[in-house]
Amino acid sequence: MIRFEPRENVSTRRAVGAPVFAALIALSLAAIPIWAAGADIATAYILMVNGAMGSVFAISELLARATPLILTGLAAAVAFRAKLWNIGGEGQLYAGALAAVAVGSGGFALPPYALIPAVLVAGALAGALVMLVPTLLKVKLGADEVVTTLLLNFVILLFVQMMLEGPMQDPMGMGWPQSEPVLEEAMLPQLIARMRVHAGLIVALVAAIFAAILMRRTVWGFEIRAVGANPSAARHAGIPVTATFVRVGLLSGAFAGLAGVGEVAGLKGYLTADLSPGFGYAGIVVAMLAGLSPLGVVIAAIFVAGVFVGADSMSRALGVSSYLADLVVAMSLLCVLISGLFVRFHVRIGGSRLTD
Amino acid sequence: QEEKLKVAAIYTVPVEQQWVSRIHKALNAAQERGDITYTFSENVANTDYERVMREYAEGGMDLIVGEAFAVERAARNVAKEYPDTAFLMGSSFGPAKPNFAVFDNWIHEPSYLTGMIAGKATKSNVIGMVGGYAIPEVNRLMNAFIEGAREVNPDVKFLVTFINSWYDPPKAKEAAFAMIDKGADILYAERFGVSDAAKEKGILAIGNVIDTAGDYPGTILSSALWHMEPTIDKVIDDVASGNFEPADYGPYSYMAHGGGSFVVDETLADPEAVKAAKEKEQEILDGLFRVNVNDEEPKSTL
Amino acid sequence: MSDAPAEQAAVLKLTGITKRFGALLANHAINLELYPGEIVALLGENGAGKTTLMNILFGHYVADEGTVQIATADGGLRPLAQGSPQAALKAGIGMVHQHFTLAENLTGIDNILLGTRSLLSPIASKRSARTRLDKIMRESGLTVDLDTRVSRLSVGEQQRIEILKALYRDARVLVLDEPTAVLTPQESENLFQTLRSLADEGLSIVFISHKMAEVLSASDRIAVLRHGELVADLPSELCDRNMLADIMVGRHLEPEARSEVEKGPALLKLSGISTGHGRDALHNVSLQVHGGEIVGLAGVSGNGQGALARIISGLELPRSGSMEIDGRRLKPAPRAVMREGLVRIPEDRHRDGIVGEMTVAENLVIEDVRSRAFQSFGFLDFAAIDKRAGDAIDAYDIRCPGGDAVARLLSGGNIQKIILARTLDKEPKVVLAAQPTRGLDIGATEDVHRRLFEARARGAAILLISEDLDELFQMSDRIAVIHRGKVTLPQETATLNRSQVGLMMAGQESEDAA
Amino acid sequence: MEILDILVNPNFWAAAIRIATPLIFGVLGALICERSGVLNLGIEGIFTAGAMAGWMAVWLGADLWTGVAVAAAVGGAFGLLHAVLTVPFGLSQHVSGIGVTLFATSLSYFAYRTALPDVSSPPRITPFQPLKIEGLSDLPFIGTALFQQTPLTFLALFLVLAVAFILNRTPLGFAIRAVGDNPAAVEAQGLSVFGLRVGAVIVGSALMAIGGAFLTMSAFDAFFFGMVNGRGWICIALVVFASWRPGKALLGALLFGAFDAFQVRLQTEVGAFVPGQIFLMLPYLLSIFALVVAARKADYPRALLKPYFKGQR
Ligand SMILES: Nc1ncnc2c1ncn2[C@@H]1O[C@H](COP(=O)(O)OP(=O)(O)OP(=O)(O)O)[C@@H](O)[C@H]1O
Ligand SMILES: Nc1ncnc2c1ncn2[C@@H]1O[C@H](COP(=O)(O)OP(=O)(O)OP(=O)(O)O)[C@@H](O)[C@H]1O
Ligand SMILES: [Mg+2]
Ligand SMILES: [Mg+2]
Repeated sequence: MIRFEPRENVSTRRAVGAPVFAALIALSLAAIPIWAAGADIATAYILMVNGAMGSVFAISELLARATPLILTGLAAAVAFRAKLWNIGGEGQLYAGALAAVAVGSGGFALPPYALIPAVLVAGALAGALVMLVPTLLKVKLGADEVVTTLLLNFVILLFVQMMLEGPMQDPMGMGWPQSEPVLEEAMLPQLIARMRVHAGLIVALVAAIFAAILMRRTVWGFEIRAVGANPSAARHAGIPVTATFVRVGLLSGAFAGLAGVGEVAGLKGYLTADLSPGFGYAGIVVAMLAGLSPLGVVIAAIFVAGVFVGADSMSRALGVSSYLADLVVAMSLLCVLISGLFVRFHVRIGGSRLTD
Repeated sequence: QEEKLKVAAIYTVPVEQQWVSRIHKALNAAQERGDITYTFSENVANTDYERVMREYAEGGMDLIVGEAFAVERAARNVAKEYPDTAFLMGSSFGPAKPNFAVFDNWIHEPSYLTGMIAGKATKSNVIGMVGGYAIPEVNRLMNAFIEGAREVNPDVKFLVTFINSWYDPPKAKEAAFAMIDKGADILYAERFGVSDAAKEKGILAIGNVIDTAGDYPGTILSSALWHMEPTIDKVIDDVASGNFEPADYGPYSYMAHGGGSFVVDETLADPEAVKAAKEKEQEILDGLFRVNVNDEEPKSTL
Repeated sequence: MSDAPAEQAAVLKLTGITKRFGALLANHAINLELYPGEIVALLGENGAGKTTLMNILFGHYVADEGTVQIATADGGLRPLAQGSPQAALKAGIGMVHQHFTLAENLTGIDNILLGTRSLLSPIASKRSARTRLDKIMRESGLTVDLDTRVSRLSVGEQQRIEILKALYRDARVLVLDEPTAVLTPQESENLFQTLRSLADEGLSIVFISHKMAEVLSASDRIAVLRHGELVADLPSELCDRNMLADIMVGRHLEPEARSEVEKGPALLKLSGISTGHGRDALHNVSLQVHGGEIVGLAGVSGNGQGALARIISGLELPRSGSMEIDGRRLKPAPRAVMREGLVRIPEDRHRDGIVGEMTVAENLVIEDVRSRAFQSFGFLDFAAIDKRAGDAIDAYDIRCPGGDAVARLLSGGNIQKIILARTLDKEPKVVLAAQPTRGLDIGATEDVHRRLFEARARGAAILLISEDLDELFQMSDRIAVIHRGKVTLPQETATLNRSQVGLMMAGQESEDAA
Repeated sequence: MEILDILVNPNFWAAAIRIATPLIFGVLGALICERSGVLNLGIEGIFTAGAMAGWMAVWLGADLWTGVAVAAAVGGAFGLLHAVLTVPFGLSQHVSGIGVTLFATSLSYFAYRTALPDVSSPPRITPFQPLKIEGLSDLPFIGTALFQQTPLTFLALFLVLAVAFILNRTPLGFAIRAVGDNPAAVEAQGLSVFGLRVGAVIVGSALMAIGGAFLTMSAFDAFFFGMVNGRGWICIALVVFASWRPGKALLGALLFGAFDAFQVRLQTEVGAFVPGQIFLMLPYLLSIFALVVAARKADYPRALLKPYFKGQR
């Protein structure tokens, strides 16, 4: 019989070591599909490392992909801290992207220097407002936000499609369901010439630091943690529970909205309905990998992005099905999540301890 | 003898998707002939498209084939940065210097001919058309089909639905069923799934881009086929001989170049109609008849 | 060890039970025997290891050392497989947990039948089971509507379902963990009568309690645990209150005596408050509490105390009526009433009192994080928070590894001390103390009482909501009774006696008393 | 007027039932999981895996019902993974579920492409055919709407009754409901929380996978990438819409199917005078509305999302 006993004190060595170990195990498990696809395993790993960080280009790609993951990861991390289960990062991301395009494609007459801030604010605001709905439904009417946020993803995606085939369709787009392009002046600048990593990364890192300080050092963070751990006691202690949920919801939505801004105004230049390959959902896993710590989110996002970009590049170089990349990412996530258990619990088999 | 040409293709959908399958097939054929080495990435998300392009370009590919439709700007930017690589991209826009050539599935001519067959074949005078998105590539084929059908049968009416997806066969099938309910007895199968509905309900369908007659015996009345081989072979030839120009390779999809063809199941079609269509086909090949290019979104007329 | 009749064979025998949680020795080499037809009370401070021992017996925990043996049909003993509630149930051990283990979305009978039939049986006819249960209910006097969903049953009824669960499975040994913590005096009395009649039928019963009076009156034998060790195992008639307290705590305790305090102005004033409906309603409640006095509010739980506490705490707006603190009407919000000098000791300290996942220090400042003392410009002042924690831990003798220990790991008594520290240290004008000693051992209880008297001496107005008549009579200057949402006029404690109050709690005389 | 025409057309209802069928499987599966206290967001991936595995088995030569069994087994395996992660390990159910979805989806795609690297058009199988029942199929309205469906649809409808019966009438059903409400109650009665939850998640996941198999073996005859297209997530919503009751779940799935069928037909009828997306949004918005209304009184499984550790409170 297997039993788990919670650990009271977790050493840093264990807290850091276990996920690293798990990541290694996951990567070695990737050998199975590589082998199944008939590729040479050693070459595959070399190519994978190269693809993730073997060149400036690779690193730029890694960071470009990590950027939205950091932001959606933060969106999940701050919300989950308050036990506000925001599964709607994907929809909020699209809302942010839609707003960014609306503002950034010249819809409003703004001076050039105001365009980038306006695009960022619009995207953050749109994401925040989208998250406000389920938050209010939860605090005012008791509707479970897991379901409402999940459902809103589809509503928003359909809305985006509707806009892209209707009022926001690019008149020059030959009927393709895509938006007008974001003006050059509204685009987030590239960080390295001719590379894709863009100023959205700075936004993401600033957001992570902001979230870290907010959570650990401020009254609002204190209140968020209290509400998350025990809303009833928090209410009794005079903490404004509803306001705290609303604050967290807005913040979480804003982070996800910024992720959308980065994707349209940093990378693509215009909006299509397939802007995000599930960054919103991946953000949830990133947040959990990070143990809901904002700075951990940065590391987890870089890890996930690295695995994907590396495996993707490797699959291309070897001519293996490119679905391998998603598979390796999924396996890594599961392994790292499981490793979290060995951090939090003693595992006993029968009467004896498996780990100490 | 110098090394084989290195060709990579980047597809935003799986290679089974009919449009892309034509490119895939032509490139595979070229590889089997020994002209090129061919690698590809399928189902590449738009977010990743640029990276994949760069990776192939960095990897020393001589020619990169793909679809720029949803990533027009990024694709053109990347191409500019790798002037030594030739790019041949599906696009609704024109070519660009120094190395960005374009192509498209210009099979409006055979579509017109299939319209002539369908117009004669319908008894209810209702034809259902299920498309992916109302984009020029789709619209012009549908419009050509409609014109062809009207030429032989002025009374024919059309039902048009776009499923707003490139790849959702069950949904296309449902849309087709809905049209059958409304009295359509011929279905224009722009997407996968439509012919399945036709087969299930025992009516006829018009094929598009690929020949699916073998999969739906007795169902596919006529098809407008697309062949990428003339385009691909031409561009490979141009690149290999150093004559590559950023040109519009679209015309290589015309019937005159063998890029488009018209097939009809004569056991199903009215001999009169077949005869008329074959005559029209000859006129097209002889340059005596030009099928209109109309990119407007077609609408239901019932 | 015990002087139970030696010729009678034990039905259950625990030998050398030791259980560690990490470094903590929760049970240490405990030997205990149980004989047919006897009622044993298990006594001990919070955290002494009582629940742990019973959980081992029932298979929730596995002991690190020691054995559990159960009588066989031929009178011998056989070892009981540990870590398996199923084995315990099969051997005839039934347990009523302190926190009930009922599925609230099922009816009583479905809860009782849970696990008694094969999960693969295609259909669940209840006819024979019902006949048997009717018989059990008749014989034991534990009547309850079996076809009502458990969520609609009162706490007392739910407990009866719990006991019926054990009896239906032909339990030979019945364990009850703090069964009276949630019961009214009347309900407790009924429970013990039932238990006695069951024991007379041959059932062996172990119950855990902190209430000295019932331990002494209801048990045949008393076992006392201290820091995980069995320190006494005596027939009840040889015990008395003081002696048990000494054994339990290991030192002598003197009950707090009430001093004379001059009565001040009315600091808490409720006029004509009505709200809610059903069990949790209030009807035209008016009440005044003066500075320097404790008004006890007696009543069976569920007669509107919850609504009253919520309204006073500012968590809920009454339908009509008003509340004043020191002559000022307030916006109904926890923060607003706190600012006016009202503090609360909530009834359910785990749910409403502390945030278990946060540290002791954080819990100590949670009501005041927004005050200048602990923050500036929205940023927390960690130095001030740590200092506050250190001071409070010393002043209130909060037993914990330190201010950064997670609050959830503290015992009930120490959790209550955190709440006392953060509320009473503010020198409040009004204290609302709801069931402040429920589930606490006598040591911790004395502590709470002493702190409340200190607040009273400083001139605070204290409203003490309690079901414990002993506590009410010991603490209160005046006592009011709440029944079905109506509150009687408080009367001087000296003019009242227990049976009078008990009857009023049950609803009698409440009309003419009002 | 056209609207009425659509609604009285039996073919419309046939379409609604056909579209609803995979959802019925999925929503029943999700309902069983949630009744035992485990949210299974792996559903989207399990749908995909079921669609792939069932189809692949038939394509490799198995008969159709074996294909369904293979799909169920594969779904059960992913269910086991989710159950192990969330029940004894107590991992966050959202995260594990999303992890399982990522894993099952990518594994299915990778396996499909690795097994069939060179296809240029999707390989097809002979799918389930409509079950024509002598007499019944010729009935006026009902005959068209109901009795031209494939056997899997009837299996789905039968399962609604079976699940409702099991949950409400049998000891097993009581145990599952109890473990979703208060696992301690189940443990105290000598039943295994672990066994019940793991079992429920496996069975529920198997049903989800059959829903996926319906797509490739009945609604269509080939496997496609992106084929599931959010149908799994819809089921999660429908469970809430149904307040965790099988009968209402059927209703919800049919409603959803009807909206979808309606949307397609309306577009054909009168052209896209309203963007089709509006109709596609409606079921989601309706579910949210139902949730808001239901939230007040629904007796949803109280232990949902809460891991249970033996001996820990
Ligand atoms: N699951 C557990 N993990 C770690 N420690 C535990 C666990 N259960 C109990 N303990 C520890 O064991 C000790 C004994 O706890 P137990 O619950 O048996 O006390 P108790 O006598 O029942 O107290 P109370 O009167 O408060 O109910 C406590 O100090 C507690 O910290
Ligand atoms: N799972 C656990 N892990 C650690 N300590 C535990 C656990 N369960 C109980 N304890 C500890 O066991 C002791 C007694 O637990 P218990 O909950 O019975 O306390 P209590 O004082 O009786 O509170 P209550 O009045 O709520 O019953 C406390 O120290 C508590 O913190
Ligand atoms: Mg206890
Ligand atoms: Mg206790």
